[in-house]
Parts: sequence; structure tokens; C-alpha cells
Amino acid sequence: MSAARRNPLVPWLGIAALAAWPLVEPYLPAWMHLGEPLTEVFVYAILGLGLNILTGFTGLLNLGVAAFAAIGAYTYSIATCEIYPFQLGFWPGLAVTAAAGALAGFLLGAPTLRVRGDYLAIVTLGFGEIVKDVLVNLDTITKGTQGINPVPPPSLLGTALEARGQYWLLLAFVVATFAGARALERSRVGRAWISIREDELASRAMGIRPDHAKMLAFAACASLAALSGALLVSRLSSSGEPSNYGFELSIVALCIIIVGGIGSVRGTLLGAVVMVGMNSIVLVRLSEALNSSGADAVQAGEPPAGIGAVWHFLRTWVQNVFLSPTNWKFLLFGLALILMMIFRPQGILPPLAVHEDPPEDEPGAPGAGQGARP
Amino acid sequence: MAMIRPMIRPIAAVTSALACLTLALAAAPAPQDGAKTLKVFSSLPRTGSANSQTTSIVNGIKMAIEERGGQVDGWTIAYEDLDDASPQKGNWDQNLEAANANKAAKDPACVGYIGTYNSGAAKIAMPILNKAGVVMVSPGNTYPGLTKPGAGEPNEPKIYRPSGKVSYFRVVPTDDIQGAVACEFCVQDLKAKKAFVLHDRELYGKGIADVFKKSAAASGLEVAGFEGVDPKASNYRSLVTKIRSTGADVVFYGGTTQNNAAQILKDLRSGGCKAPFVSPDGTFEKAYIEAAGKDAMSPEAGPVFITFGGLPSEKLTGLGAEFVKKYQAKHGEIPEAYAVYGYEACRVLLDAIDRADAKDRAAILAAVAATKDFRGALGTWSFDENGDTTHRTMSVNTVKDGEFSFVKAVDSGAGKAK
Amino acid sequence: MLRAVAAAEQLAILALARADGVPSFAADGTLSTWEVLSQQLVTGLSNGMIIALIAIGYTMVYGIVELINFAHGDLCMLGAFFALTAVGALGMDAWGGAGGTLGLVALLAATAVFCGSLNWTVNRLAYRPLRKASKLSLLVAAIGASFVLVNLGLFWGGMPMEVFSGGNSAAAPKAFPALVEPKPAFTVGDVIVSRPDVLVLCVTLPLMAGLTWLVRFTKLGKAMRAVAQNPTAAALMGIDVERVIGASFFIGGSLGGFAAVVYSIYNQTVGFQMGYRMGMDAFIAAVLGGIGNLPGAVLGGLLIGLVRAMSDGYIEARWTNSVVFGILILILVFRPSGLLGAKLREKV
Amino acid sequence: MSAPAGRPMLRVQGLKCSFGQAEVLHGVHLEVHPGEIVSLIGANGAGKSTTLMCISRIHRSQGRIEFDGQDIGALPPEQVVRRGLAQVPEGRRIFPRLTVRENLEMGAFIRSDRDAIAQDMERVFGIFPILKERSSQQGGTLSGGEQQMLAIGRALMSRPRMLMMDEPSMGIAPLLVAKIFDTVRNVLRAQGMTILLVEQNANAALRMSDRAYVLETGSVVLAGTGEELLRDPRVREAYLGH
Repeated sequence: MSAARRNPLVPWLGIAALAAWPLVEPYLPAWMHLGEPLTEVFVYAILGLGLNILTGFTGLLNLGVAAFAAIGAYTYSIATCEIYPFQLGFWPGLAVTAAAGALAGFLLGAPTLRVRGDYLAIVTLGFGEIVKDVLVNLDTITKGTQGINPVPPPSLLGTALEARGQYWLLLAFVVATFAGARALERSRVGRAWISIREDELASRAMGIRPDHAKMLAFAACASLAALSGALLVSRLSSSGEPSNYGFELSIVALCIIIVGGIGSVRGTLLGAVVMVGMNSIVLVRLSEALNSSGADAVQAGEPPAGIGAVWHFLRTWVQNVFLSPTNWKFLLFGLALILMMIFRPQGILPPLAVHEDPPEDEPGAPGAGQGARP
Repeated sequence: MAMIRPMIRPIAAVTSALACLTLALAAAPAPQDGAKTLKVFSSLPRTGSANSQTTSIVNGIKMAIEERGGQVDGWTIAYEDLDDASPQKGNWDQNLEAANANKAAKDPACVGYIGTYNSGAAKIAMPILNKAGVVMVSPGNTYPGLTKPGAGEPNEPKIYRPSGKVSYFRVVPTDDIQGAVACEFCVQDLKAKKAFVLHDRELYGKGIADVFKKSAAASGLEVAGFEGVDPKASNYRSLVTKIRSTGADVVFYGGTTQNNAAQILKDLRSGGCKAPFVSPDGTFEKAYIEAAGKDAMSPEAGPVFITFGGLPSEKLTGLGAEFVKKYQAKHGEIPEAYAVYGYEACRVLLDAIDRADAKDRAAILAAVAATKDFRGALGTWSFDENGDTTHRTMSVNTVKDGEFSFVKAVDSGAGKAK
Repeated sequence: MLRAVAAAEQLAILALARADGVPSFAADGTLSTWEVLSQQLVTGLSNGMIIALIAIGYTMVYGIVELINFAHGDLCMLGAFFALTAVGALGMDAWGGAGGTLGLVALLAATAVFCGSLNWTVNRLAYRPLRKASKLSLLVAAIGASFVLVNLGLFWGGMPMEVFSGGNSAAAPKAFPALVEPKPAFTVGDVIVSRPDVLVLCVTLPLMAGLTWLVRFTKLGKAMRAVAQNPTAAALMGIDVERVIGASFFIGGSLGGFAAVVYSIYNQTVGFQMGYRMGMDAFIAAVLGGIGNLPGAVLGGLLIGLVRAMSDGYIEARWTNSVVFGILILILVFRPSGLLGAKLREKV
Repeated sequence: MSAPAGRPMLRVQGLKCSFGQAEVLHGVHLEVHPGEIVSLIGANGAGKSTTLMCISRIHRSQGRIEFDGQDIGALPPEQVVRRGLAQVPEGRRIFPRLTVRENLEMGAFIRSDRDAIAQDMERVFGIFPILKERSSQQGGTLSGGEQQMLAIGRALMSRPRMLMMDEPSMGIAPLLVAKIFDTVRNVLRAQGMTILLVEQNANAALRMSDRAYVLETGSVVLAGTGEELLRDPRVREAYLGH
């Protein structure tokens, strides 16, 4: 508990350091230019913070958060792109997006209130797939796989922002979302969400209306996810293809909050850094490093016989497959996820309550106490 | 203090691990930024399903550079193979493509960008590179709207050219040409009356299928069905039943090998449908034959045709034939059809660097745009004012004894594009 | 205008293409409405049975450790690669007659053991250390395992063997030899019931019966159910919970192995990314039927197969996924615990 | 206190158990001798159930747990059962979707002597005839009292030499509570079963126990024979309500 009362300066220092980064960056060597990936981290952090409200606070597993991001991305694109009649501009576009997201959240949340646990998870997954299909198939409205171009970039006071401006604006969005999420967590509705997660029946007995609170959680999650979708496309100036908002994105968002520490607002930010960083920094740098070692798949001539054949077989295999760094990315990514879970199952920065949860012998914890764990 | 520790430790652990890794990686490859080095990037989906084609493209690029001994006009050419696909998606990722393009734009030594493979990715990269004045040569994009006014959305391609200049070029003919060629082939050579058109619901496949459908309407070929399929489905038997019930006498699939072209063919054949199966150059690769297997590709099962925006490797003459021979010697196999595009894209870029007076982005861009009567591996061709190749010789191929076999060449003629 | 450049050789190919005159290529077009419906039912049933087979292995593990096992489909994918390697190394596609049948049985058994062991190993390395952790951590570990298995498939696909196209394109889809030729076993009118259709039934039905017997009547099966319902009480009964969990991973995995072989023979294509759809279908089927419920998984699998076929046939293929998920959502809205599911413990 | 002489069947020394950073048992000592009924009483949250779960090795713990003179503190739970120490857990923990018969079979999981198992099942049916009537019903459909009988019967199926019972009276109709206590006292005891009983109903528990321990916030604060404790003013004040 008292950890929450740590030095109040720390978050401000963090924000200040992040805000100062673009000013410092030009003086650093090229490999330290992290502004670009960091901007991406911000977008994912907002998505993660949204999902954390639904899955982290309220305990409703959502495997289709990408659908909300897609709704946001396409609402924003249609509301602002020059080929449509609306052409609202950046800020009004965002407002419409957030509202559309909330509406989508209600629409999914309302009929599925009775559905729980993994059953709800697959409902959300299905919702995600349906949204993606609709975006592809209704190509008269959404331009199908062509995507919508061009989408206006983030702007402030009528001026379009360049990379640095976008960085600061997104940072501001993250800070605001973060503060909002923390405030929500401590608010009446936030406590209602958490008590629903812990015990829905008991919370009902305490006068909380679970249906009401769940709908709100859906709406808040969807609204933030939609916002992140809009920010993403405004940054890329294209809505991209609907396939960008598929199951894979939902999984990344889920990994962000779990790796960060499910239910923890601060953890979610760290989770975004880790997940995006792994993809956009570590794996990219790794393959750059390996690529420059210049391994070429070379093989020619007749395969020899006997032991030589085995040697030839292995050599060819290694040269064809194992020497190419891109062939290792799935493995590294997957191993990293597994290892992070094994060494820190509660996530990097779990909410404080988790520490004190007694490992009571729940149905979910078979074989507890066998001393099998090192 | 003791209470804070459990929080600080994980943060510290993660940040320091990340930092160490980044440091270690950054320290390892320190490219010698000599004064006379020019950099060429390629951005292709290297992770995931397109890997085999992009590997052949990268091989082609590397061969083009090696041919010149890594030097052009006294300048060293450094090449970097960027990946725009992420393992999470297993396919191209818009964030990574944007990051790649930005990386190239920011690198002062960068004078050329070979990519992208997917037209969707090009839409992201084009405006970024255009603003930075980096010339972009694509070995794989076939969506017409990227270059041709009026072929896509009304605001295309101008939205990809914020600087107003054409900085994007491609060495492949576009979908509108290929779709029309495929349709003409069905009508004139196969004497088809009724076609069933399938597509994979992606930019490339759907685009080409749309053109096919449009051309069919113009040439009196009835389209009995037009369906987008799920490229990840395990089989298409129920669709085959539907096709059988329409009595179509040709089936066209706008899609790629990765999007299950071979599976559709197999299901057609095992479902008892012998109609000719026609697909575009996204299937013009050995992987298609290997994935379909001997039985589905045998002449008894029913004919198979593949259109291609150029001549197949063994029909290439001159430089093209030489490239095939060299590739084979180096990699022990006939190159994939895409390899020659990668090779050609890189060669035309190097040629422009050679011709440019100043070795800067603007001069090199101008030199690429001025490419005229280039004697390349695909033939002799030029870039038109949109950045498209004037090379328009297409070919129709079939499969014989497990190899692609050339059927006929079609010169789609200039200005045919609709 | 198109200018055809036709040499004699190419003309010959064209002539071959038109060997019996144009109409011979035309699909029959004579199928009656009923024949089309029956053909779609056959297709839906076969696909559904394959999905069901994957799904029961999935739901078994699911019921016991409450793990949404994202790696299950990828496990099947590796099983298919194992089978393809065996077929290629032994030249099994050339075996005919009794040898072929025996070979097929051996292939099924070997692949089942392979997949079972692999699933057991994944459980041991990735999931068991997380037994006391939250369900979501387990989920992320499963996602990670899925990526690792996919990558192993990519490596495997680059093996320089002929069946893997010499290993030159690791990522490309591979043809799986037609161990059971895709020829009609019998036809009713123009409705074709192919030999692979028959194979699917011949393999899946006995397996489902066997599994039902195992779970209902054997000591291990009862222990599995006991562990699923209350692991602590099971431990208090003297049941070695970890061993039972390991066993169910092995059995679930080996069912995936059987499914992989049947799938490969039926579809004749394997690729390193095919596990995604297999796992997804199994997941939907398992949830639709009711988590942990074996007959439910079979029912769910059949339903998905049939819905897919009907949607492909009578709606539009591009809407098929939406139709499947739409029906799924509707069913869950009205039956929140699946078709045959028991009431769910309220815990995420 | 008056512990009987001879080697105890169960001896727990310095048992400590923590959940996260919170230690809930601070070194519990207790002994149960062959043929005894020993009860463990205490308020809610005193750590009674945790103690039993530690002895059954469901929770990890420090300290020494000896059964029959052998250390069982490092064994996995199933080995504890195999040594002859069974538990009827709190809340019964019936397998709700197994039939009554299957539940009983699970109790005999460690055994493979089919005929003897069948005999034991008949014996359980003899003690609790209602279970026989319900033998093909699912466990979850039984009433609370019936479930408790099933839980006891299930534990007996492993042929334990010692039984630990956790709150057998909890949430059960008074008539059935009487029946269950009667069974403990007159049937099990008559068969020479050694029993460690955890009970909230201190009065009933002390009346049928040879000895008892009082547990308060993770430590044993009192011990004695059942009668001694029944008379002890502190116990009367805190647990007997007068």
C-alpha cells in the first residue's frame, strides 16, 4: 500500500524526461533515435489503457479490442478525409471518434451482459472478426482493402504537426489518458468495476448495479481504443487496410496489459514500452545487426553420398533457413512472452493488491503446494 | 524503502535489459560512414508468408549491386534489407513500413528505396519518401492508383506526391493491364462463355479481379459469380459445389499462392470441376506448383494458366537470360519470377546513380525519372511520366511436368489501360 | 489490341487445353437444387468432423486447466509437418493396397504420439510453472508458445527434403501427397462422396467413441474429470494432479495429431501458418459446445462445418466468417454457457 | 495437559505458513495419538483450515510434520493420502458433475484392489444409506448434508488410518449435524479411527473429543482434554458463549 505513496516527483520527472527527448535526440547517435518508436508506444499505450479498464479493472476478458480501434480509425478517416463530404478536421474528428467508440462499446456490451468469462472472450473475438469483415466487404463506404487516403495529420490551432509536434501531442494524450484512468480507478465507478471483478454477487449486495457498471466499462474501453485508432491513422495519414485491425492487434493489446501487470495503470504504460519496443526496436535492431553480417543462402552442385549427405543436408538447411534473421522473429517474440510470464507471472508492475492476495486454493490453482516450483 | 523495492526492481530490470540489448546491437554494426558511401534500402515483408518471394527479390538486388562490384562511379553502395512485416502480424505492418520510410528519409546517405512489395504499404511509404525526395522503385506494387490518375480514387495519385514531383517508379506492369490480358485470353483463346471470378479480398487480388470482371462485361464473357474468399480457409469445397452448379467454363482467381490459390485449384479438381483455372502473377512462382502438387496440375485434371507481367525466366533474352543463369549458379535454383523485378529495380537505380552528375537525392531522382530505353533484364523500356514502366509485354503460362511452360506472349500495347 | 504471338509448341498446349472441345470444361451445371444441398452437407460434415476432432483435444485441456490454448492449432500444424516428413522420407505416397492402409494407420499413430509428446513438453516447460498464476498469464504464455511453434514450423518447412520443395521456400505452402486419392468413393446422382470424406469419418468416429469411453469409464478419465471440477479435492483424494494434467495434455495433443493427418490428407496442403485457423475453429467449437464438454465440442465442430458450407454455398464466401461468428454470438447471448455447457464458475 | 504416552500418530511442530507477505500460521504445535479424537477450535480466520491444508501438503509450509514417525513435510499431497492420512475438506468439495458412486471411486483412487473397494463402498452405503439411493445422481445435486456424508464416505474410501475433518457441520440442517456427529462418535471411533476435527461448534466438538487445541490468530493458545477445556473459563467466554 505504502508503495503508492512513493515520491510524487517521479511521474513528473518521467514526463519531463519524455517531453525533453525530441530536443535531445538530434545530439545523440542515430541508433538512439527513439522518437519514432516512442510515438508508436504512445498510441499503443492509449489502446492498452482502454483495454485495461475493461479487462484489468472490470475483469471482462476482451479478445476483440482491435475492433474498437478499427471503428475509431475508420470513423476518423471517414469524418475527415477529403473524399467524403464531412471533412471535419482533426479535433472534431477525434470527438466524433470517441463518441462512436463509446456507442460501439454500448452496442457490444448491452446484449452480452449475461455472457461471462471465456464465453465473453469469444464473443468479443467474434465481434472483432465481424467488424473487420464488414470493413472489407462494405467497400462502397469504407473503400475496402484500399484504405482511406489521405487522412489529415494531428494539428493544433489549425497547423498540421510534424513529427516532433505529433510526439508531444501524443505524449499529452497519454498523460491525460493516464491521469484519467487513475482518476477513474479511484472514483465511485472505478471501485464498482473492481468490486465486480472480485465478486459480482457481493458487489450487487453492496448496491452496485453490475450491468450498469459493465456497460460503462465497455464504453470507456471502446472510446479509448477508438481514440488510439484515430491517432494511429492520423499519424500514418492513411486508414490502412482493415486487416491491420485484426485479431493480432487485439492480442498485442492484451499482451501489453498482462505483461505490464493486469489491472495496473502504470503497468500498462510499461507493457506498451516492452511490447512495442520488442517489435520496433529490439527485433529491428537485431535483424539489422545480423543482416550486416551478410549471410547468403548458397548451395550448388550435386549432393554427395554417405556421411557427406547428412552434412550437406544440415548445411543446406542451416543456410536456407537458420541464417536469415527474419526467420527467427516469431521464436524470439514467443520466447520473450513465455519467459516474461514465467519469471513475472503477475506482470512487470502489478497493482498493489495482487501482492497480498492469499493463494487460497481456488479451482484455478490445481496442485498448489506441491513444491514443484523452484 | 522495502516497500518501494518490489516496484523499482522490475522497472530497473526491464529497462536495463532493453538498454543493454539495444546498446549491444547498436554497437555491433557500425557501418563505415565514409564520405563516398551511398545507401540503398529495401523494405519488404521478410517475416511470414511472403518470405520466399521477398528473399528472391533481395537476392536479385544483391546481385545487381555485386555486378558493379559494390561501386558506382567511385561511390560505394551500401545496401540494407529492411523488414516491414512484424511477427505479431506475420504480414506487412503499417507501423513498421512508416518507420522504415522515416528511417530512409532521415538517413542522409540514403538515395534510393526499393519497395514496397504490398501496394497498401506503398501508400504509407510514398508520401513520407516523396517529401524527403528519396526515389522509390517498387519491384512488386501493381495497384494502378499509385501512379495512374483516374485509375483509382479521384484524389490518387496526387495524394502520394505532397511535393508535387513524381518520385515513385515501378518496374512491374499494373493490375489493370494484367486483368485485361487475362480476360482477353479467356475469351479469345479459351473460348470461354461463362466465368466464375474469385478474389482474396486484398488490394492486389481484388483489384485484378475487378478489372477482369469489367473487361469480361466489355467482351461479352458472362460472369456467373464474383466472390471474395477467405484466404485462410482450410478448403474451398463448398465454393466448388457452387461453381459446379453455375456451369462456369473458366475460373479466375485474383490472388496469390500465399492466399491459397493452390488450395482452390486442388479443391476444384477433387470436386470434379475441370474448367481452366486462370490466376495472375501472384501465383507465378514455383511455390504454386509445389503447393498444388502433381495431380492437380496434370493435364488430365484440367488446364491451368498463369498470367505474368513479363516474360518467364527461360524466355528472357539477353540480360534477362544471363541473370537467370547467374542466379542459378549462385543459388542452385531457377529464380522466382519476382527475383528479376528486384534485380531490375536495383539496376535501374544504380544506372541512374551512375548517370547523375551530383550524387544527391534530387539529381538521382531526376536521373531515374529520365530513364529512357533502358536495356534491362525485362527488355528495353522507359519510365513514363507517371513513373510506370513502358514495358508491357505480358505472357500467359501453363504448367507442364511440374515446370512453368510458356504459352504465349501478349503485347498489351501502349495506352490500353482503362 | 492484343497481339498474340503463338509458336507451334504453344498452340499445342492450347489445343490440349481444348482437347474435347470447349464445353467439356464447363462445370456440369446440371446439379439439381437437392444435389447442391446434399453436396454442401457432405462438405460441411467432413470439415465439421475434422474441426470436432481438433476441438475435443482442445476442450479437454481447456476443461482441466482453464487455458485458452492458443498453441493447439500450431501443434496440429507441426503434426502435419511431422506426417509430411515421414511420408516424404519413406516414400509413402507410392505405397498401395494393404501396405498403404497399414502405413496410414502407422502414420496416424506416430503423429499422435509426436503431437502428444510435444503438447506434454509445452505444458511442462511453459504452462506448469504458471499453475498458480492468474489465468491471463497462462493465456499470454500460450500465445508465446503459439509463436514459438509457428517458428518451429517455419524452420521445419525449410528442411531440404523433396516434400518441402527442397527447402528453398520455407514459408510457402507445401503439397501433402494424396495418400487417400481424392476420388469419388461413391456418387449419388451428381453428389460426390469422396474417399477422403470417408476417411474422415473412419478416423474421427472411433476416436470420439474411444475418448468418450476413456473419459467416462477409466480411472484416468474419472481422475481427469475430478481434477477439472476441483483440483484441490482431487489432490486430497491422492490424485497426482500434475500427472493427470500432463496426461490430458498428451491425450489432447495426440488427438490433435490424428486431426493433423486427417486434415492434411483431406486438404492436401500444409503450411506453417495453417494452425491459426485450426486453433480458432477449435476454440469456437469448444466454446460453442460448452467449455470442457466433449460432446459439446463435437456438436460445435459439426455446427461450424455445416454453417461454413451453407454460408459459402447460399450466402457469400466473403461473409462466411461473419455468419459463423454472428451465429456464435447469438447462441451465447441466449445460452451464455454454450450449447451443452454447465454453469460457469464466475471467475476470469 | 495430559497427552497420552507413546508415539503420536501425527506430530506437527513449528508449522508456519505464509500467503505472500502475510504469515498466517506462526508455529503451530499439535499431536494426535492413535485412536484419539482431537479437535482444533478457534475463531474464524484463526488458521484452522490452513493448518489442515498444510498437513495435507496443499499449502506450502515450514516446520515439521510427522506422520507415523516419518517426515511428510516434503511429500506431494497424493503421497500423504497414500500414507493413510485423509481429509474431509471444508465446504465438502464434492466433484459436482461426477456421480455419487464416481465420487466414492475417486476416494479410492490410490487403491487398485477392486473387490475390496467394492466392499468398502458397501460399507459406506451401510453407514450412509441415503448415498446408496443417490448413487447414480450427480454429486452437485445432493443437499448439503448429503454432500457432507458423501465427503466423509469418499475420504473413508482410501482406507485411511487417520482422518482430518474440516467443519463437518457447516451449513447443514441441525438434524443432519446430529447424524454426522453421531457417525463420527459411534461408528468411526468404534472402528478405531484416529480423527483430527476442526469445528466452529466448539461445544459439540469438545464433547466428543479426547483432547483439543485452541487456535488463535495462527498460534495454539490452549490445549487440554475436551472436558478440561469445556470447563475453562476462557474457552467458555470466547467459544461457548457463556
